[in-house]
Amino acid sequence: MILNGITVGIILILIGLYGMIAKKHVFKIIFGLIIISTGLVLFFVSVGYVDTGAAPIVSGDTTYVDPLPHTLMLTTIVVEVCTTTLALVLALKIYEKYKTLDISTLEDL
Amino acid sequence: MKGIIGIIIVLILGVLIFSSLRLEYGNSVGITAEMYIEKGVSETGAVNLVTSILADYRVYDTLGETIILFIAILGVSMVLKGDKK
Amino acid sequence: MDIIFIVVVPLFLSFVVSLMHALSRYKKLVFFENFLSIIGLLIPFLILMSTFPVISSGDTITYNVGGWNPFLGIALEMDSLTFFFSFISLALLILIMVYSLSRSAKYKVLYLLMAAGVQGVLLTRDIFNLYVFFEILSVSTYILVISEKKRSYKASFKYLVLGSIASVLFLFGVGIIYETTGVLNIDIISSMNTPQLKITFLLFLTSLGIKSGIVPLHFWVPDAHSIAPPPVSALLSGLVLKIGIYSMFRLFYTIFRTNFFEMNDVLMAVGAITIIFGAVLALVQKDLKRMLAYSSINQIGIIFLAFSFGTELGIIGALYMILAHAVAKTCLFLCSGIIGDLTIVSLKSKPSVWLPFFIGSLSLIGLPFTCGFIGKYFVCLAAMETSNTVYAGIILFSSIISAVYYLRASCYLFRIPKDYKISYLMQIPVYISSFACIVLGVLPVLIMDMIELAAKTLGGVI
Amino acid sequence: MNILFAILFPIIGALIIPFTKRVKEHVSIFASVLSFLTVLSVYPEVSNNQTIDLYIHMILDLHIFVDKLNFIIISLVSFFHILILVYSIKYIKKDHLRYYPLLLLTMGFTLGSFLSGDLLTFYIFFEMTTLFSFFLIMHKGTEKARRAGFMYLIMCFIGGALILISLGSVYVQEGNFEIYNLTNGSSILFILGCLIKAGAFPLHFWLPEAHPIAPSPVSALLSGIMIKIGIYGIARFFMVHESIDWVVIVAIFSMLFGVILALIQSDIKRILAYHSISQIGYMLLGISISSVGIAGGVFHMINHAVFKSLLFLCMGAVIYSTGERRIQRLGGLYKKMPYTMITCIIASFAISEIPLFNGFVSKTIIFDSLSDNFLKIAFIFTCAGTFASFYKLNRYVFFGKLPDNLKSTKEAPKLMLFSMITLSIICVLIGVFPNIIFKNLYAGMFDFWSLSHLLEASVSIILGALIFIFGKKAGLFDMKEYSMDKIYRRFTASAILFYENINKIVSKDLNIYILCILLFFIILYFL
Repeated sequence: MILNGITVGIILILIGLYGMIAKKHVFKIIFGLIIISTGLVLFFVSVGYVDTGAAPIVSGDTTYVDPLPHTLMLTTIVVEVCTTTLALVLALKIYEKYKTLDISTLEDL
Repeated sequence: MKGIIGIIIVLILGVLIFSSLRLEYGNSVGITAEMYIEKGVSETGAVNLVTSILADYRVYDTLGETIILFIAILGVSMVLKGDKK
Repeated sequence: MDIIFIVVVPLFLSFVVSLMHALSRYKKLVFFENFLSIIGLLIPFLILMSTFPVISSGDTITYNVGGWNPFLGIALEMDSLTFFFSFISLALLILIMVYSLSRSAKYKVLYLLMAAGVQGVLLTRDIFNLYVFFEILSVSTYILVISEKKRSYKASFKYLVLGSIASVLFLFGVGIIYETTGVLNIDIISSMNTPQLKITFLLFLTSLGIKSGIVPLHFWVPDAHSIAPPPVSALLSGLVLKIGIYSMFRLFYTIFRTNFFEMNDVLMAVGAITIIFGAVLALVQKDLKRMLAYSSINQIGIIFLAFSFGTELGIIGALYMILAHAVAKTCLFLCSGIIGDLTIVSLKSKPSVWLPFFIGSLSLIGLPFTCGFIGKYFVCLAAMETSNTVYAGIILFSSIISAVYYLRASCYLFRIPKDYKISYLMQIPVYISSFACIVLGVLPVLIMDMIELAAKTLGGVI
Repeated sequence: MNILFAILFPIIGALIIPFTKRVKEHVSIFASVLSFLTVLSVYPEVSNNQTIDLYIHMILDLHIFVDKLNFIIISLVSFFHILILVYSIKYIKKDHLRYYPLLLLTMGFTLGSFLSGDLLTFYIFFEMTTLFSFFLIMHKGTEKARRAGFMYLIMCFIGGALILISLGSVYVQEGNFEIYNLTNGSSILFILGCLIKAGAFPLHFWLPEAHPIAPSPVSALLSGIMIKIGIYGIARFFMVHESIDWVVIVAIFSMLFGVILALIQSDIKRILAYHSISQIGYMLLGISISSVGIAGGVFHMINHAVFKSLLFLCMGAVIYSTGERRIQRLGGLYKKMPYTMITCIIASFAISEIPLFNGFVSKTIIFDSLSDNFLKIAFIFTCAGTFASFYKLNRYVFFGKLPDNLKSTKEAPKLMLFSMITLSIICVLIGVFPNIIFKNLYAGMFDFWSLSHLLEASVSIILGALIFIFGKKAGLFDMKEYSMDKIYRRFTASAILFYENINKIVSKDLNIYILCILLFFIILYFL
């Protein structure tokens, strides 16, 4: 199966990057960032995936998926939320000061 | 214009990443994970390994995470309200 | 005391300061706020100094958080490289904190958190933890960059977006490393001796390159430096850029050793481009702080070049350059804060600032008897030792250009002896840093042992 | 006493001056006198061919070294600084807080560069002299002064960079900084660096801009002493190396080029500046030929320091009293400024090789060591040109008709005259008793007053007179001022345009930045 979690994650990252290159609106750039982070989370979680692995709650003698990426992603999600919030707040402030969110009209951004 | 360039760049990047990474999906877990599964319950007492890692093995990361949250809150208040003395 | 307190003390005191600020509705507690902010940096400094005997004998101090095995938990380690960086960063943080005591409580809280982030990055030996502390550092600087100016929001936003891209690339690299090795501890990965994929190396290079302002990735540097409040600019240039370089030292000489030495030539070329670009653009700038920012890019180029030679002499040069640049640039940015927000051509100054400004510029030009010269000299020697004399020429050429722009600025500063009232708290750090420029230039012996030890730790190729 | 204090006293003096009130001149003169005495105090040690070596251990070890040769030089250098400080008391009217510390720092570092015992020390002091003399050149603070200053700074720093590269390659190969370890490639860089500092022909163009624009005492220092640092470096090089042909060619070109351009100048200080280039040619010629030649070259270097400083001080006195610096607007000053005239004529005699003045003795040594006929002809021709141009200078400044606006001119102040007269006495003294100095430079004896030398001198004087008469007829002396300034200005203008465009290209939007980051990634992947 080619379309597994890892590939989809990487494709999401690429889509996010495309958005950041091609889109001129500040919000769309922020969305690009969010998509990248989502792809990254997916990528990470898939890295720890094991076929037929159960959730890492020890309850018998079966195979489990790797618990570490899950934990790391919890941290990453919080970090991502924080940066997104800050980015949005800054966008708000930029809009307040310049009355536009188009980076081609916002000089030097 | 930017769209076309963007697509080209992203496609090149995709080819690069996919051609150089040979990531195997769904295979066995790494060394660290095996150790966690082996020792996790006995060492920390938590059945849920994610919990045991989050709140015990790598609690330092979690501390960092909460601090970032704190910084973000502080930052939002600073940006929105202004930096009053 | 354990080395983890270097990180924890500023964290804890930042919370205390914010609590006191919350209480200040009832009673003004500014003195205690100031006191705690200084103490929050002084205690880590003392703890750091208490490890000096162990470090100077060539040993390292390891601390496993929670007592877990480094495979499972997070390991902190203090070796001579960390000590060197930690020493510079704490000293600078204290100096700049003294300079900015008159600022608001929120600023101090963020400042302390950022200090904790810096120390966390320096101490940790876990790649994911490195990411987390990098985020603490970056997120707090994104906010610190904001000043009263309208443009600061744009600068901060730009910094935030580019910084987030850097973090994402970093994390992607961490993911690939974890996929291939299954471990997150740097020392364990490097002891496994598996050469990493080129793409992983490039992910880390790009990410850390953005953080440290190497040329095609430098875009946030001039804006953030020139618009931030002067103490924050000093921090950005003196410290935050260097933390990127530190992580390169940490990762490229261990995990990515093979990749790094394969790509040596390319990295040198990148460094050379950075040098020339920074120097040329600094020459054009009319705004003093923008000029200083481009000069930082120039200096980072020299450091990056020196460090990509990969020889021991190169590392010594790079470390000395880092020290010199941190001290001198801090001095200049703090001076620019005192001078005020003026373009170069209309600088009005007080006699009390031109001398430190002048000394700082001499150091950045790399003239003898200042610490910049020692760095430049070692870097040039390293270039010639690896028979890359062209790069030595480029460095010297850039130092001539920087002589032109710095002395042009100093010439304007030489005149107009006008007296203003500046608080001593702002003047003292300026004088101390400029004094340090000269002391480290005349007596490099003071710090040379530590630098040589650090260079040995990394183990450059001879 | 420790020779290091010769360097340290002026520097300490410079550090004290900002804290003093209204006695800045006294402190600086006191510091320079102390430094001079320190230099003299080592004479017993060096007098019997011993050398003093002093190592200062930092990470970069400094090596201070005194032998007979540089003892002579540094004693004169420190003495000149005293005279120039005395002269400055009246001449410099404002910005004392800046002028005196800078002059003292320049003094200290100049002494250091003459005292240096290896390449690294030489380089370190070389750079420091450049830096501080740069500020002295810009003392007036006009736009023109600033341009000249930056031209000087850039050129001398390029010279310093060349020296640094050459010493680095010595260090990488040999592990020390000794001058005899310079190999072929690195010695070219070293000599080029020194030539830039000395202002020899193809690299001279900063000199006629920078020297005249500085205040006259500073011009005297720059022409008299500062450019000699380069010559000193080359002299030390040739003492331990074979001679190099292209240096002789450079020397000949500087001699002829300098003198021809000096002939057509009309600014009195520019004339002197071009003569510095030509005289540098003599020194190079002497140094690069033989061991007697080296002694002659170094001797000439000392003599040139004396008479060129004296000339600059005289012209400084003229400018001080009249405020004019074009020869067309001067004239007939012999009645108004007799002492200045006498000293100036003595200096002119010295520079144009009249027997019994110090220029003659050193030039004869150089002339005597020449073997090639072509070189001899060029030498005589240059002497003739020198004579002609100084004939012209004195003729236009001190004789002829006194312009109306200069009727109220007064003689220069006594303190200034003191320095000038002292220097002219030295001129005559060395001219009459050359062995005072020459015996310290060269072990053998030399016959200064042989018939052939006198003949050579008289030939060049007659030729010089002919050149003057011919030149005056042909109207050579009224030509417009030749200057590099315009080219430099045009260059800077185009550079600024280029930079502005760069600035435009650099600032773009966020999409482009991210694109750049990804491109960096991709390009590096394929490299």
